[in-house]
Amino acid sequence: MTRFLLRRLGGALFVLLALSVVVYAAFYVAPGNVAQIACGPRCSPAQVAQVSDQLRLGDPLYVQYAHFLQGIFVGHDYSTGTGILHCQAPCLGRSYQDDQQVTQMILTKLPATASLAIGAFVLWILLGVGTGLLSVWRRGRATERILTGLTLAGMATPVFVVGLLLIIVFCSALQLLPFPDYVPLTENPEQWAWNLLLPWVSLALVSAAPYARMTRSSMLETLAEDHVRTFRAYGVSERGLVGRHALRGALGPVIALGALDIGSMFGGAVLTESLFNIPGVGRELVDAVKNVDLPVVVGLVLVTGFFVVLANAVADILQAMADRRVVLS
Amino acid sequence: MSLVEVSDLTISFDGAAGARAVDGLSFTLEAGAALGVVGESGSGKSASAYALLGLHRGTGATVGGSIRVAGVDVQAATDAELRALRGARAAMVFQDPLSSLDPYYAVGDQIAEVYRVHTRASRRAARARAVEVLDRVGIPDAARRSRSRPHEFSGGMRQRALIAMALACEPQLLIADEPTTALDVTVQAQILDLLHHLRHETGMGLLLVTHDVGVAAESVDDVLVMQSGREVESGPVADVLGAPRRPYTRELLSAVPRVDAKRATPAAAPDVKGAVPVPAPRVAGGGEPLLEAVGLRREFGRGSGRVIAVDGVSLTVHRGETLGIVGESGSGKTTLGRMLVRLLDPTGGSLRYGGAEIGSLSDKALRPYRRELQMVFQDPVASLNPRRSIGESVADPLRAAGVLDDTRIRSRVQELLERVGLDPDRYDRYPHEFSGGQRQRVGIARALAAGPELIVCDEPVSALDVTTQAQVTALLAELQRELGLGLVFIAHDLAVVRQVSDRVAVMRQGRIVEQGRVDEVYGAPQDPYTKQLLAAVPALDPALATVRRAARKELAAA
Amino acid sequence: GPQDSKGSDAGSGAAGKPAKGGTLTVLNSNAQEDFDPARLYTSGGGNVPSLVFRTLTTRNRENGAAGAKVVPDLATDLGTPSKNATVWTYTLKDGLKYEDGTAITSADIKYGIERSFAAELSGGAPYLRDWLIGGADYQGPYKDKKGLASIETPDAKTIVFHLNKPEGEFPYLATQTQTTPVPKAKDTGAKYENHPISSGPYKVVKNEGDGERLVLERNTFWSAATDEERKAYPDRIDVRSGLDSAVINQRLSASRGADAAAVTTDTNLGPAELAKVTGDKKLAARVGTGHFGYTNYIAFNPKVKPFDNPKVREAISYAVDRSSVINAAGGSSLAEPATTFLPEQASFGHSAYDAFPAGRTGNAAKAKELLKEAGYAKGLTITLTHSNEKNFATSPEIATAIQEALKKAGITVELEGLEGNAYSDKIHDVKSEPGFFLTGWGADWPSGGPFLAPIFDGRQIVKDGYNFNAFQLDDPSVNKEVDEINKLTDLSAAAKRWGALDKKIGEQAVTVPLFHPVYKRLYGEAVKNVVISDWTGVLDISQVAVK
Amino acid sequence: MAEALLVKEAGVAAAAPASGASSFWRRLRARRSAAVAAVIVALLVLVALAAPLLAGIEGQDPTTYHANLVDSATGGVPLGSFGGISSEHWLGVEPLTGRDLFARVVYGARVSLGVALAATLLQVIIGVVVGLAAGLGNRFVDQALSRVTDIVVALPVMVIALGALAVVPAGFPRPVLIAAIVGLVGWSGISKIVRAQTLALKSLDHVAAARLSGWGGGRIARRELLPALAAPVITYAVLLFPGNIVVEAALSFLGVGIKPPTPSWGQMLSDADTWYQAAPTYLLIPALLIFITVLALTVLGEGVRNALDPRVASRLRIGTGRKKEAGG
Ligand SMILES: Nc1ncnc2c1ncn2[C@@H]1O[C@H](COP(=O)(O)OP(=O)(O)OP(=O)(O)O)[C@@H](O)[C@H]1O
Ligand SMILES: Nc1ncnc2c1ncn2[C@@H]1O[C@H](COP(=O)(O)OP(=O)(O)OP(=O)(O)O)[C@@H](O)[C@H]1O
Ligand SMILES: [Mg+2]
Ligand SMILES: [Mg+2]
Repeated sequence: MTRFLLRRLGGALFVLLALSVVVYAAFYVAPGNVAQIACGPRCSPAQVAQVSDQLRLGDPLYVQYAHFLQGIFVGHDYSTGTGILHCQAPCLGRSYQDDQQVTQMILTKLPATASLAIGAFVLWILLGVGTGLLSVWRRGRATERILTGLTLAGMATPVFVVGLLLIIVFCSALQLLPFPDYVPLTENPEQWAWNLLLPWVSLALVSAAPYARMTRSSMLETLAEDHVRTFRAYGVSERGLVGRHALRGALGPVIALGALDIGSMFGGAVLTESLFNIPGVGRELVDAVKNVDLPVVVGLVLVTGFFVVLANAVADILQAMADRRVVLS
Repeated sequence: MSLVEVSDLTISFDGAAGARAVDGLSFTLEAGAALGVVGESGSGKSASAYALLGLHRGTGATVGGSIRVAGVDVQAATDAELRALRGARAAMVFQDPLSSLDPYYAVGDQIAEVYRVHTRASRRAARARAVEVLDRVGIPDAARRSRSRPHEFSGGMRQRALIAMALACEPQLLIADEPTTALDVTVQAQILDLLHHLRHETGMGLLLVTHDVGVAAESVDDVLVMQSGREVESGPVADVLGAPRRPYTRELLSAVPRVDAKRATPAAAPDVKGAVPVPAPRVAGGGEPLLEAVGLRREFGRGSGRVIAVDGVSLTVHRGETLGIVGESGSGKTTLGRMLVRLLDPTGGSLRYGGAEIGSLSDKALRPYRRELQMVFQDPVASLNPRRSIGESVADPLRAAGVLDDTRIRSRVQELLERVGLDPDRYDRYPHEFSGGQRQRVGIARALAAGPELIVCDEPVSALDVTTQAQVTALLAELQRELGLGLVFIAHDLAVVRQVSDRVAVMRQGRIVEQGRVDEVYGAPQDPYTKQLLAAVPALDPALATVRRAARKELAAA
Repeated sequence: GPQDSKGSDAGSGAAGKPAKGGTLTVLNSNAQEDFDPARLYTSGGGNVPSLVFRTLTTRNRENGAAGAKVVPDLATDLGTPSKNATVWTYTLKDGLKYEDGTAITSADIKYGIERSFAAELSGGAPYLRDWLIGGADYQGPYKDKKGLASIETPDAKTIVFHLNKPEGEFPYLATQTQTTPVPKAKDTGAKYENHPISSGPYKVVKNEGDGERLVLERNTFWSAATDEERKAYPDRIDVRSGLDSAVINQRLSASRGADAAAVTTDTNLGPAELAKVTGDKKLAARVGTGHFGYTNYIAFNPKVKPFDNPKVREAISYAVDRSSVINAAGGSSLAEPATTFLPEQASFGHSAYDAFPAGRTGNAAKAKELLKEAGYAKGLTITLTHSNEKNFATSPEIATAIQEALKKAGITVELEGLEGNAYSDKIHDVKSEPGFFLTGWGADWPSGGPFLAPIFDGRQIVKDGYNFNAFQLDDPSVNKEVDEINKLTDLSAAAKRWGALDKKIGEQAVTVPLFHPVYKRLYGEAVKNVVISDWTGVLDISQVAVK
Repeated sequence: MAEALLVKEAGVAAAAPASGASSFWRRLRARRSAAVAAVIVALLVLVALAAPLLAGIEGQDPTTYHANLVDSATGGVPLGSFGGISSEHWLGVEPLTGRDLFARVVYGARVSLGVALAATLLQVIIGVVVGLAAGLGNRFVDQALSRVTDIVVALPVMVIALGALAVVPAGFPRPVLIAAIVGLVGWSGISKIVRAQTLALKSLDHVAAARLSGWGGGRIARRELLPALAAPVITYAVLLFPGNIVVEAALSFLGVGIKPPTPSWGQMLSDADTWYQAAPTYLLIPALLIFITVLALTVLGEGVRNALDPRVASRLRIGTGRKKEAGG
């Protein structure tokens, strides 16, 4: 276990470094005159040059990258004009566009994204697995067909359509819920949940289908296995067979897929975040990409990468715990 | 009223029109009595047993006739009535102990779950009951082991756990479907003794389904012989086995290998194509050495989870010779076999083949040797790709060799199929369309297609009924004689090994405890473990079985 | 036309006299990421900053055309020009205070302007740099402690600007937030925007998420007596941004709870939403309509063939189908056809003309004729560059509308759609500038000068930076006329001449004006005193009351 | 939906012997629902191929503006009921522009189906290759590939798309570019599934037998592993497909999408998002088409997956344990 964790940690460092290199490379080929964007469209060439100097954009790529690495391990000093500001290690740099430290920025954006991701994840797993379970339990009946159709419909509808419809129905027409507006958990847990309800539901509706289908197919496989026959022969009811024995077997693939999804969810669900006004990582990332704001992009991608690795490692541990035959490697 | 009354039972799987798997079967079983159902593979034994609990319901199988079990009309009962019967009044022990338990839950929890279905006991009480029955079937340290999951149990323990589950609700009827097929003789003997003991202690009725006549002889009062879904003969076990009236029964009995019989003839089964005469007696170790293993070793896992599966094994296989390997489940037989053909990398020791050291060659470097070292796998189901026709599978080594063109390959494969006793026209059929014995022959044909020098046969007959077993062993012997192959024959059945081997090695916990010429080892075993193994072999004679059982009891008590 | 801006719905809102008190909620898409007066671009820095920052002069907060006038703010008047309008002198009003009660001095205004030259605080309009003597080389007070000599503060109330050329429109420039006083002692450089010191009626009490959530409360040291423009009815302004535009419009139309007292300062009704709103009388009454001086047009680059040929440019001008362009831009309620480069408002000096009358749906016959003359009788294939941003201005719908119209005239248009940055970099660099592309221009203040000069003045061609004179027109007569008009301090006289200049340039077919956008915005039920000037075209939140 | 049918029919199908390919088709045809789905998919493909013909029959084309068919004053709502459905415009017209929706839909099928198909194929190919290599390779290869998968999961599509935009020459065909981008960033799910399955499969004896035959790794992967991987891969690929249709639309937002005026379903859908109230048919039509495509593919996928497995034909359906057969 310790060995496994250590190796995963090493793997994570590799992933993060590789990610930052890829983003640096993509950044340098992508269009967008950074200094001009930072300075404003009507800045004079002289001013643009000054801004470029200040952002050290003139240095060769590898120098900039080394500078970035140095920031992570040692920190950086920045001029704010009136004084010098120290950005402490691990310093992911400072936004090109305004004077925010990336580390700080990420820390403020992360809770919102985490709230959205985790809540939606729980809900869509419940919805997906529940639907899969129900369709297996009622297999061959109308219920199964209806459920299959519904999950596919969810999958075929873009999240912004689902989200907007939910807002119109629940906030405008029925007035059952407030218009979503992010409230931090630490501020007011009840409001937090209340405001996140619709985004959670929207994401769950569009993301549940793969889980439903996977749950269903692995449950059907499990139901064909011999041990299910054992319990049937001992008078265990159909509900018990499906809910206890078949379901447990379906967890493996659900965990694997779930790890993939929750990890990338930490990269932010852009459309959902902007539709429901959740000040999260995704929206920030889109803005940063649009503004060619490299430090912010790298910072956010690294955070995502970290969570992807983390989620996968947790999934591996969970799978090994759920199925002792699986050995961590 | 009897405990079980079955009359005119018919079962067909392909709709009412299809061929009947079971056809007009009738029998009764009284409380406290034991009925053995024997017959070749596919004769409808399991299908009949399932029908007693209504397990065909919802599968599309058609079940006809009347079935009464413990007062319940199984055919007419509602789903709820059936659930009340299952487990509580009539319990079933399934054939394969590994796949019959849920891998995800602790054994104790699974037993407790079944108990709670029928008794509404509290969780706690149910757990206590689970520990109690596990203890009863002889699981040591039952309270602790009840928290283990099935894969942490050995095969014998799993089988006992299944029996414990059956006992949890104190059923009036126990249906045991091939409860010992996968087990080595010592564990088999333990289980049969346990069933015998329980029957006498609780007055439970026992329906024992098996293809092993020896097992039936040991454990039941009456026996029913089946063939192709019909009854061939039935009656008290001593009568049927002692003086069989029907030719089929006689044939069945004659095919049973005897551990006390010297290796004289390869049990020439009458229906083997081109049945062979007695092979010329050979001097063991007379041929030139083909494969030589010295201090072969294999470990799995690391740290605390480390298992030493094979621990310093040295052996030699000569050209034209059969080396038998016996040993209990988990003793490292398969691991050793796989290392001999280099499907596994040895962790230590050396392996010489025809003068070359092949123990540490890379996959690429091994390729020239691949076709000369072949293996027939233990599980005929898993060893054939279900998605490819059997002809294609057999053709693989020929194609890999790349010498023959497509038509020549096809005709060569058909030749091989014929050689192993299969209809060559079934080239394009898929594995699931073959019976277990036939699949095993396909595996042999594939091994032969490669033109090997040595074949490792890993339990090639343990899943087969005696008649098929005899066919397969005869076939191997014949091929060996003709082609001068070296054979390694792995089995847990001592009688079969004796029948086919020139020399035998007895394995235990990764080591070879005894090795020598067959007659010497069987006639005068040196190692106590070998002695124990030989004592556990079931006898065909019920009277002898009783004596032996008593002897084993004494041995255990001592 | 201009008369529309005096439309019946402007100046409406909920019934009853406006009163002090309550909280005004502002629902916006974009966060107030820049909240430093040095970095803001538009006059007063836009709606919200104008509540916090007072400037030397400001816009007249009235409906329609009257709102396009410039009026004094911190200064007592619009400034006293020297004879040739190269020196401008301002005197501050009495009793001006910051939010901490300290007095506002002319030195603070000078310091505020100087800061805007620092590279750390870039983003403002280029005029101070271009006009002030020494402005081009000045690097801001952090690097250059001596300060900018061309700004003098002989005493705490007086500030004098020395310009390198006559600029009659200096009072307009003085509306920009660079003339907001910044106390040097409180300057924290790049961090100043987190809490800029207020000189206006409200001060910042909360600024979270880089301007995403702002709360403004009354600045008790602000005196209404010194400020005729800002009404400051609500006690509190709550700005929530980062919202999806569809959600903003949903919230405003539902007008539930706090949203009843809500407005938006940056989100228009889209065409789909407009369709719904028009069908509902109650909602329609809560729509404010405004006209901001803006023109969407097709730009030509004569360095690329065949756009060097005036006949080709004229043919295209004739072929354009303005009605389908307007439909693509959201329909006749959201866009008005443009045949002049200057917006149709008197303050810009607009004089109506249509140099290449194409009718409503284009004149394909005339276009073909011209093409024949140009030697393209068999038709012609050209590439139209546009952006992919969904903005109903330079977006694909407009481009395809033009593509369709030109097809009728035998011109095959291939589209080159670019992502925002790529588009912007490409069209603004003289080295990469395409021959034929969609773009637009808006007024920095409602006058012809900043509308025409950057686009058509040959001396404003930028070779190694962002260039806006797409045609790279360097016509001495045009340049001379620009200089002449700039000398005028009589703004209405200047306006007339800007209009004439526009017509003169328009006849050369250097652009094809397409349309002027119209702003339609919803506001909440409780919102009173809605004022929409032609300067900004949007509801002025300094006038709004919610009680 | 129709899988219930599939499962049901599995037990009924005849088990006559036949050679590989022909028995596959026989098994596929034996399932009515799969056959219906196949017909629908074929129809969709046909519609895409015959787009000019179909639009021609209607007498419209996908790019012509009809300013007279929309109400300019109210934001460009189509005139007439149901989004302007009429004998000339079978599905009505697009708001704002008045372009014919039927023509746009049939032309849109080309892009959407083509790009999504190509992207899905690419995802499947990369995913399977990486997954197989990780599953079959030694610990080092496995670790390296698993980490690469992590990197791909964490890569923002936007950054990659923008990078691609800069590197790829302007003349490069857009559908290929889109399919490439989507394919290159979206294979991680498949590779994970394939790796897990490969690890399980490679311990099976028939793979060992193939090694003894003297085959190399590539051949073993192709013959012994790939067929068994088909089931999970097909299931997952069908799930990826609709996502890819929508991603194509999202990429056009970055300028990497299909160039207008060429329509695509995904773009129609994302353009239509605000029109749900003013012109509901505009939103419904592409949404419905995507849904039908997904449904048909799902059912067909299930059919293919079962037909690929010769055992299903004769394997009995999993019991329900119930006395009464489920109706319908
Ligand atoms: N689910 C099924 N579908 C189709 N045929 C079946 C099924 N189960 C059993 N059969 C067929 O019914 C016959 C009887 O099978 P059964 O399992 O009862 O045999 P058995 O006597 O128990 O054999 P074994 O010793 O191999 O267990 C066989 O021919 C078998 O092929
Ligand atoms: N891949 C593996 N990983 C870990 N342990 C293994 C592995 N394969 C075998 N073992 C262990 O090695 C030991 C020997 O196993 P092996 O399969 O060789 O036994 P066997 O003698 O063939 O038993 P059986 O009669 O049940 O087939 C067992 O304890 C088993 O658990
Ligand atoms: Mg059986
Ligand atoms: Mg073994």
